[in-house]
Amino acid sequence: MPLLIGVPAETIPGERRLSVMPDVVKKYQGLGAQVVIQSGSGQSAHLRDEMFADVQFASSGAEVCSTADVVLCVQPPSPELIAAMKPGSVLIGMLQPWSGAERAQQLMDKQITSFAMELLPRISRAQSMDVLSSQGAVAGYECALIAADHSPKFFPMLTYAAGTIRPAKVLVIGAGVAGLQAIATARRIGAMIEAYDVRPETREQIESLGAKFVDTGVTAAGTGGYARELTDEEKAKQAERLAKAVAQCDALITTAAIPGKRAPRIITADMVARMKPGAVIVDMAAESGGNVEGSVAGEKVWVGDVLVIGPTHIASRMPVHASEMYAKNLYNFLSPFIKDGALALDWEDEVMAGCCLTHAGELRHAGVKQVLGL
Amino acid sequence: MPLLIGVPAETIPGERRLSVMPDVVKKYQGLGAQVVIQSGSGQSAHLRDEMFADVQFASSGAEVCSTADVVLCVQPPSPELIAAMKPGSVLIGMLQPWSGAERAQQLMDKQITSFAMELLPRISRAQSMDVLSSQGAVAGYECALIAADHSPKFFPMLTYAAGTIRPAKVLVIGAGVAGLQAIATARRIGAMIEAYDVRPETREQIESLGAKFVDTGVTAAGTGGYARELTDEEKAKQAERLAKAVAQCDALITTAAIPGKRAPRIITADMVARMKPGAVIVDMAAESGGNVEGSVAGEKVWVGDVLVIGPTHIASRMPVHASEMYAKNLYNFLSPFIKDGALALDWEDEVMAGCCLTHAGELRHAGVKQVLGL
Amino acid sequence: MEGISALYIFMLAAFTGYEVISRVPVILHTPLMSGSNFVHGVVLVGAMVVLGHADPADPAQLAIGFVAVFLGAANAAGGYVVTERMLAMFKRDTKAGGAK
Amino acid sequence: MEGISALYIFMLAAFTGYEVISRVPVILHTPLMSGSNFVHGVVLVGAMVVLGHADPADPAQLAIGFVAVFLGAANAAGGYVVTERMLAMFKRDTKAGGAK
Amino acid sequence: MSGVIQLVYFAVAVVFILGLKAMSSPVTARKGIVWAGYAMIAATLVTFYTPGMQNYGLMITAIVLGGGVAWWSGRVVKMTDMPQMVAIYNGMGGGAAAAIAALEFARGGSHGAIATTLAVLGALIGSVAFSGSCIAFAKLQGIMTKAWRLPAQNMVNLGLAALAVVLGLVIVVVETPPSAIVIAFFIVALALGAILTSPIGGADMPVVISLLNAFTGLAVGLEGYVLGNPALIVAGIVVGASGTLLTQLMAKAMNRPIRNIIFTPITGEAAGGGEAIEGSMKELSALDAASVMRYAGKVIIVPGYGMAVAGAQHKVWEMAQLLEEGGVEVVFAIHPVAGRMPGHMNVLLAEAGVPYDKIFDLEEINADFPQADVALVIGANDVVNPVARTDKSSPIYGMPILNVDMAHNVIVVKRGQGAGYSGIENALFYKDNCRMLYGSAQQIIGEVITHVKALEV
Amino acid sequence: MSGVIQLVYFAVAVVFILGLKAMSSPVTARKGIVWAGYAMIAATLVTFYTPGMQNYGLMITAIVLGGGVAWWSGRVVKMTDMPQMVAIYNGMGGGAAAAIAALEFARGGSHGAIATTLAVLGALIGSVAFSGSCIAFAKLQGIMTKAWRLPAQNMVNLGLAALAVVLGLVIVVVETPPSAIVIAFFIVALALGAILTSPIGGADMPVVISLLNAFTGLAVGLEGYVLGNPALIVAGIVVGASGTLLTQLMAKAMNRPIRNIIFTPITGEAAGGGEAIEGSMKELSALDAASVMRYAGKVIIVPGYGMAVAGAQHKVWEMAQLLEEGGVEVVFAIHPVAGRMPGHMNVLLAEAGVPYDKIFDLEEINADFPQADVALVIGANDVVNPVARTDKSSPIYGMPILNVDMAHNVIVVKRGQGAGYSGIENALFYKDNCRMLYGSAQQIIGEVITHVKALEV
Ligand SMILES: NC(=O)c1ccc[n+]([C@@H]2O[C@H](COP(=O)([O-])OP(=O)(O)OC[C@H]3O[C@@H](n4cnc5c(N)ncnc54)[C@H](OP(=O)(O)O)[C@@H]3O)[C@@H](O)[C@H]2O)c1
Ligand SMILES: NC(=O)c1ccc[n+]([C@@H]2O[C@H](COP(=O)([O-])OP(=O)(O)OC[C@H]3O[C@@H](n4cnc5c(N)ncnc54)[C@H](OP(=O)(O)O)[C@@H]3O)[C@@H](O)[C@H]2O)c1
Ligand SMILES: NC(=O)c1ccc[n+]([C@@H]2O[C@H](COP(=O)([O-])OP(=O)(O)OC[C@H]3O[C@@H](n4cnc5c(N)ncnc54)[C@H](O)[C@@H]3O)[C@@H](O)[C@H]2O)c1
Ligand SMILES: NC(=O)c1ccc[n+]([C@@H]2O[C@H](COP(=O)([O-])OP(=O)(O)OC[C@H]3O[C@@H](n4cnc5c(N)ncnc54)[C@H](O)[C@@H]3O)[C@@H](O)[C@H]2O)c1
Repeated sequence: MPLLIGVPAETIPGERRLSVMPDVVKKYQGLGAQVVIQSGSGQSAHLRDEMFADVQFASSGAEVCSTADVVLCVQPPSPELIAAMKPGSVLIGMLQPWSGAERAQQLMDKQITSFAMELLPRISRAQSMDVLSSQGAVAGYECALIAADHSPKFFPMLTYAAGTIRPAKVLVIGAGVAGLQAIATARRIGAMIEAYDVRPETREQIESLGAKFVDTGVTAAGTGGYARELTDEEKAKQAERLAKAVAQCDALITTAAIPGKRAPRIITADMVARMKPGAVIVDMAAESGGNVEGSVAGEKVWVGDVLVIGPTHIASRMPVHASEMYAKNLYNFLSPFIKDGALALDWEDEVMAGCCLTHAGELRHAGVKQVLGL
Repeated sequence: MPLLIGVPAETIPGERRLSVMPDVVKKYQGLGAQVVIQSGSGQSAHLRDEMFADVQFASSGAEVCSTADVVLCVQPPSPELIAAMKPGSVLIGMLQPWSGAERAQQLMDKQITSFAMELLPRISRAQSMDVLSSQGAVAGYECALIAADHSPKFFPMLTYAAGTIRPAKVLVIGAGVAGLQAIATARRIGAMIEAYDVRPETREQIESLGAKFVDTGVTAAGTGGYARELTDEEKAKQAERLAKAVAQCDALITTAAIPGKRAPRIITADMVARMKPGAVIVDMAAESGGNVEGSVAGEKVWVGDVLVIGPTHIASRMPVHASEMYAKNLYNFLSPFIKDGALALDWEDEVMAGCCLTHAGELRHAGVKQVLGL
Repeated sequence: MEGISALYIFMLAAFTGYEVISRVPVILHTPLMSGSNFVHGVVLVGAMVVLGHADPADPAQLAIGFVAVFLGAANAAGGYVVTERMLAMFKRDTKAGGAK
Repeated sequence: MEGISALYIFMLAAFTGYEVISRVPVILHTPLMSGSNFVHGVVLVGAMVVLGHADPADPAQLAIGFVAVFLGAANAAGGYVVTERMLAMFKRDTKAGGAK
Repeated sequence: MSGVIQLVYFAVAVVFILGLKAMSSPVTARKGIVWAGYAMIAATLVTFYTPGMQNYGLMITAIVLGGGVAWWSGRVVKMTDMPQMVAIYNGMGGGAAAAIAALEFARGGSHGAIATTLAVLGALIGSVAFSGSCIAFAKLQGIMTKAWRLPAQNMVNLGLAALAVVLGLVIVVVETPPSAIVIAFFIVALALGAILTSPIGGADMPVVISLLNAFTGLAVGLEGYVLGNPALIVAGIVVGASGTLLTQLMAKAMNRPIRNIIFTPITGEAAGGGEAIEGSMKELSALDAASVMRYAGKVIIVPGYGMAVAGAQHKVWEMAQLLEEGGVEVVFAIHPVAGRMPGHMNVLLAEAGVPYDKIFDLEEINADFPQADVALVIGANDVVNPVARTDKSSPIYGMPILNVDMAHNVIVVKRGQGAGYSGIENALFYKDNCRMLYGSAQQIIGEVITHVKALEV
Repeated sequence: MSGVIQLVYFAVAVVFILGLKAMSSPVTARKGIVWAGYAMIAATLVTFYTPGMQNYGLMITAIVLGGGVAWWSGRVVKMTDMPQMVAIYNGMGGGAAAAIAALEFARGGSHGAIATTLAVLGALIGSVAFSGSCIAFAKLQGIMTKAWRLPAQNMVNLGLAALAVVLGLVIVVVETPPSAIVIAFFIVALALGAILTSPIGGADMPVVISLLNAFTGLAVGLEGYVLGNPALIVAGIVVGASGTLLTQLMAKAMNRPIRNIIFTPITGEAAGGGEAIEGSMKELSALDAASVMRYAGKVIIVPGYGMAVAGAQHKVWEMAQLLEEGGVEVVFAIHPVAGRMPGHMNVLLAEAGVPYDKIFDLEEINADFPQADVALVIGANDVVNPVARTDKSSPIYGMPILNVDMAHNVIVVKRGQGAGYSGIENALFYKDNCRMLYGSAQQIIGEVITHVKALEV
């Protein structure tokens, strides 16, 4: 019997992505696998069931999970769905490994082999599987649009019959994948961009997009492309230099996150208070604690005359392309291990091994184990 | 006693603009006029009372209107406010002349000299007073952002680690001031633009912004830069050629309006039905009847898998700069007639005379008179 | 001078003259014209030689010779001064502006 | 030939040679070298003249003269063929590519 | 001639060539004239040592007088009067060459047919250069204000030329020609030069002077042969050749085929070509535009709808950067209603990557135009039309405009005679300080770029 | 010599000059060689009519033999063997010049000191060119595989040169020098040429051949003086001068000062400069890059992070447009992870205005590289590193790369030896078909643009 790949509908409200796309399904089928999809699950990403060819449809997520050998998801499945999964089956998705002790326990109990895509080692070969990068790109683009859309001002310079409007100043904090994309997008629209990141190599990257680097003199290069947490002293110094840039900008986009940790609090209430009336803040890190004091995940709050937006499920604002990217990432991850329609995991493979969360009843990832205390 | 210019708060919900800005107030004062502002009226445009220097504050709109010699507004004031105005005083703003028989009657009855900025003759000298142009520019920019923000796809081309996303196709119908601005903005973000207008001279203008002109073979050049209405036959031909372009696009922005008339119905329900799933329509003309069948002013409706947005008060989405532009337009219109702090209207002036709606109990504008049947 | 040598010299001088200035910006047209005007002021040398060999007893010869030298000297001196003044404008700090 | 004329001819020929090729793209370096190699094949003319005037009775002279003409002719003929073949690549339809 | 003198002459010839080469690049031009100056002094000095020379007193007097007068007049003359000075000095060179031939004829002494032929040719050309230059001088100096033209101009020219040739032949053929013939020959030659030049209008004068300059060079070269002086040959012929090329280049830069200039009279509309051009649109070439801007201190670029139509924004910005690298200050001035929508120019300049701090609006920049060396108007029309300031009846009256006409030089890039949005004539284009650079903006600015680059060493 | 022959020679000289001029532009180059060819035939034919000539049989035999062999060998040889053919034909020209001098010496007949001095000089230079060219031929042809070097190379060279001068002086001074002296002189001269050339490595050969070519020209010019033939003088000296300039240009283009090439032996690291270079990075100049691309059929541009750092996107697109105007097909290939964020290159190319239909991603374009004449890599590194295909231990192993190494020519623009993001060496740079174009992308592409423009007529 060939490998059966299952795709349940996403259950978390606001999540509009899907973990497969019609052409990716075709590719799985090309490898000899079969696919079962929960009927209607693609609707939020503008995919109708009839777009998927030669696919089995299941009426519920539980039905998908109970039959599939490999379950693909975007967000972690609900406990009920995990409960429905076959023991020994495989679960792949953004499983939020750093914040789900109960979920991890359940996965171990059910002997499920789970791969959390967030844990993917950031080596060159794995870039085509890197969901953080692909979804970060979407998020950065969206955040720039959100900022432009909510700003009471034009982003670009505009000379009109009765005068000239100077371009808006946009400050981007954190120049990872998402931050760089936000810089590029806001600059395209016409704003003048300043950007800041603790990793010194980002200076060149920021400038390569035509933006200005805010030099605060604080450095926090970590390992593997991730940033390390800053000391209090460093934070103070950073804050002081940043405060000036913040006070001058018309829109502020923060994207600084540290995987597995609470997002650093970079913008204090005091800094927000000193911003121009009508300024807009988009805090991309709102979900993981927020880079901005006072930001609320999923809400737009007025702090004085400053609008603080804490968008959630940002990539879901662009479900078609976000799903396309995500589905291809998963395919690139999974496909090397499908041989003749059967699953053949290779535990020697550094990428696969690196993002394994649970296997055979064990929590495999040392870092997560430590954080979750399991 | 010097001329008193009054600024009541806007009363229509969703309207966030103001008809003066602090520096414009200063200029009026420089001409010897005094200004009275309804307290708190600038709040929606992020203006606090204390930003206006040497200004009288009134607690209500009625108070403003009952004392001012000249009342500046954005949208037409409510009947109550008009009622509060001094007989013989002057009212300037976007008075929606084509659709307000009662309002016009009230203005005549109160012997108010009213100027509807929409009626401004489009001659070179008057460009700096042209509120349709300035607010149209804001609207065009905003509509492009709305489309980008609501599209489930990237606008720009994007090559990422697992593939390439082709740029979105955006179709802009109507290449007046707003349409051109929408083209420019969407193109900046990275979309591929096609655009269409009945006036043949727009072809060059569209191409000058790097977009492609959709050639349908129908022409409707009117007088004074405005478009004329099309015959049914022409409409059919236009529709047929357009339908193809519509079916291919990812986002559609319609900006075709004919002043004083219902907006032409350019996009039929059938054309919408043939659009791609996930396509977005922004119908800027929704308020005046809609270029798109099924668009509802002020709402986002799903027509099949197509999102049809009928934004209203579009310029109010960017209240700071929209107000700045509007306030300067009004100033450029009014200031030539303020001599030594007194009002000296010059009925010889073609611009002033041209946009006068009512004066001395009469409806002065021939076109409006005919349309309203007064 | 042997005829054929002269022919070669003529030909090569023409090539040289042509090639040497083949790429000259418009702004230098006038100065360069003036400069080459100066260069043919070397006719002075020829004039000196003929005057030097004129018959001191023949006033006509002396007069023609005198005119020749006078004109040649004027060509050389005037050509130099004018060219030098034009080119002085090309010092980078002074604004040139009026090219034409 | 008069010495001073020769001097002038040398000088002007040098100028001409220098100026005539002062802007040559790298892709033409080799063909141009080859072309000028052909041009000095005109030495054949000189060789013919000396052989023509060699003493028919002196085999040494004849031998040297023969060698001179042989070499000169080879220079001219070979230089032409090679240059022509190189430059044939510059016909616009054929891909040049290998400029090195 | 002694060997040392010969060698000095040789060195002089070399330095002249190097000097001319140097003078054809703005960077080295000044060095070039100075070198040539030293060479000239050396040549003059060694000539005193020519064996068998006499008449030193007269010679020195002539040099001091001729040189002194020319030096002094060259020093005091106004910069704007330079062209006529070049003309007159050039004429003197031609005269000198003619006089040399005259003296050789007077001295008798056979040179052989070839030499005499060349002497006669040199005399003819030198004489034409002399009288022609005098006329050119008179015209430019304002002494001769009217273009003066004979009824059957071209017949007269032809007749005179034929006569000169016949007389010249007589001089060559007859062993010792009677002085009457010689004198007649010179008179005819001088008349020819004068009559050829008189009908030519002031605007074409620079080209004509350049041509006469080449003539003088040729005459000097020919007389050099007669005198057996290779330095004269080389200097003369080099000038003759380079002068001919230069004449062509100048004519091309002014868009006036040489033929048209010299034979305009034949077409019948001769008189005052120069005067007629006044008050009309004046064209300039891309090379000219490049030179003017490259040596300017400040350039203000005014983009308009035409730049948008041409999609020339990238090229324009590239040109601006090139100029800035050369030390020129370049800024952009955006008129409030340039283009066809608010912010039209902003969008395009942003697309090209022009930094915001180089972009100024009307209020910020209008006061700067009088300080600008060049205002470069690219496809803008209505927004720089001074009529808006002056003509109440104009549809654009009252619209504020960019005061480009106050810049020292105005260069307007457009494709042809097309009007702007408002459809009216533009008074700017007829102003004295305004030149038209015709072509689609994208392509013509590309050419300007090429020339700006060529102006770098 | 009769007048007609003289005039034909004169015309030949003129055509040679025009031919060389034509050959210095790609557009007219072919015409140039054809003209020169006709001129050569004309010169040869008229020479038969030189008064007082004998030995026609021998002469025609020599011409047919020499010309035939050379013609045939030139026709059949492979394109890649062209350089050595140029060398050998050039050597023959030098040999001919030397032989002319030898025959003049043999015939006795005094020419005067100057002429004899020049004859000796020509003989020396011609002999050096002859033997030097033979060595160059042997090396390039693979006959002489090892760079061959004497222990005290420079002392030997100096000694031989001094000896040649002394022997030459004897020939000049002594009325009829003994043939032993003459023979010794030639032997020493030939030896000098051989020994000077032997230590030079294969990579420097083109420059050396060019230098020897200039030598031959000079020798021919000098012998022309001896024979009183101005056509030889002019052709020889023109080639001598242009050859010298060309040698400088070539050396510059290869970044090898001439001094280093010829005197490398002195520094002690002589042998096989060429061989050592193999497998190392090879540089090329902007002019070279421009030529290669301008005459290519298809160019694929691969931008990387370096283009972003340099902000060179506008220049790159300008260059691409220029090439397209010249008929070259230009497309852009974007690697999935080029730059530092998804879509990094897209943003920049869009900013520069590159139309979307010219941009291809890895999957679309990888199959096209073998058909591309040039792959131009601009500041990309990891994404074109073939190691990713081959070396399992590499950190980038398994990443798909753009197969630029399969293009006919690869040109890599980067500033220096900087590694990419992954910090590893790039095997591409050492490939045979790869050349490095060093410089910051913005500036160096600007230079390429200038050269591409100069390549247009
Ligand atoms: N900004 C706005 O919101 C707005 C809106 C509507 C109307 N307007 C009006 O538009 C006008 C704008 O003025 P403007 O000075 O920008 O433009 P303009 O007055 O319309 O002049 C444009 C000029 O560009 C030239 N041109 C066209 N294509 C060209 C090309 N490819 N290359 C070079 N030149 C080209 C045309 O001359 P050739 O044909 O000879 O080349 C024309 O004279 C004003 O009258 C304004 O009132 C403005
Ligand atoms: N796309 C993504 O999302 C992403 C994200 C993170 C990391 N990465 C990684 O980034 C790398 C991208 O590869 P790549 O080929 O684009 O870049 P790269 O491998 O980083 O190489 C860039 C090259 O550009 C040269 N350079 C730098 N500045 C330059 C300048 N001003 N002018 C000319 N050259 C310059 C450098 O050499 P010199 O110093 O010698 O000039 C360097 O070798 C990949 O390894 C990828 O895995 C990509
Ligand atoms: N090896 C690969 O091929 C590969 C693949 C993907 C990403 N990466 C690298 O990893 C980097 C980070 O990726 P990410 O986007 O997932 O980053 P992230 O989401 O971990 O962090 C976002 C950014 O915020 C910054 N940041 C953290 N704390 C901050 C603080 N206190 N103040 C300011 N900035 C702070 C970080 O430096 C980082 O740039 C990327 O820029 C990229 O270079 C490498
Ligand atoms: N004289 C001036 O200086 C001046 C000032 C402002 C505007 N204008 C001109 O007036 C023009 C129109 O201005 P606007 O933006 O206020 O226009 P508008 O709001 O009246 O109309 C919007 C656009 O829709 C188009 N349109 C109408 N019916 C259509 C149909 N059935 N199908 C497709 N398109 C249709 C119109 O042609 C117009 O371009 C501008 O483009 C400008 O050129 C001139």
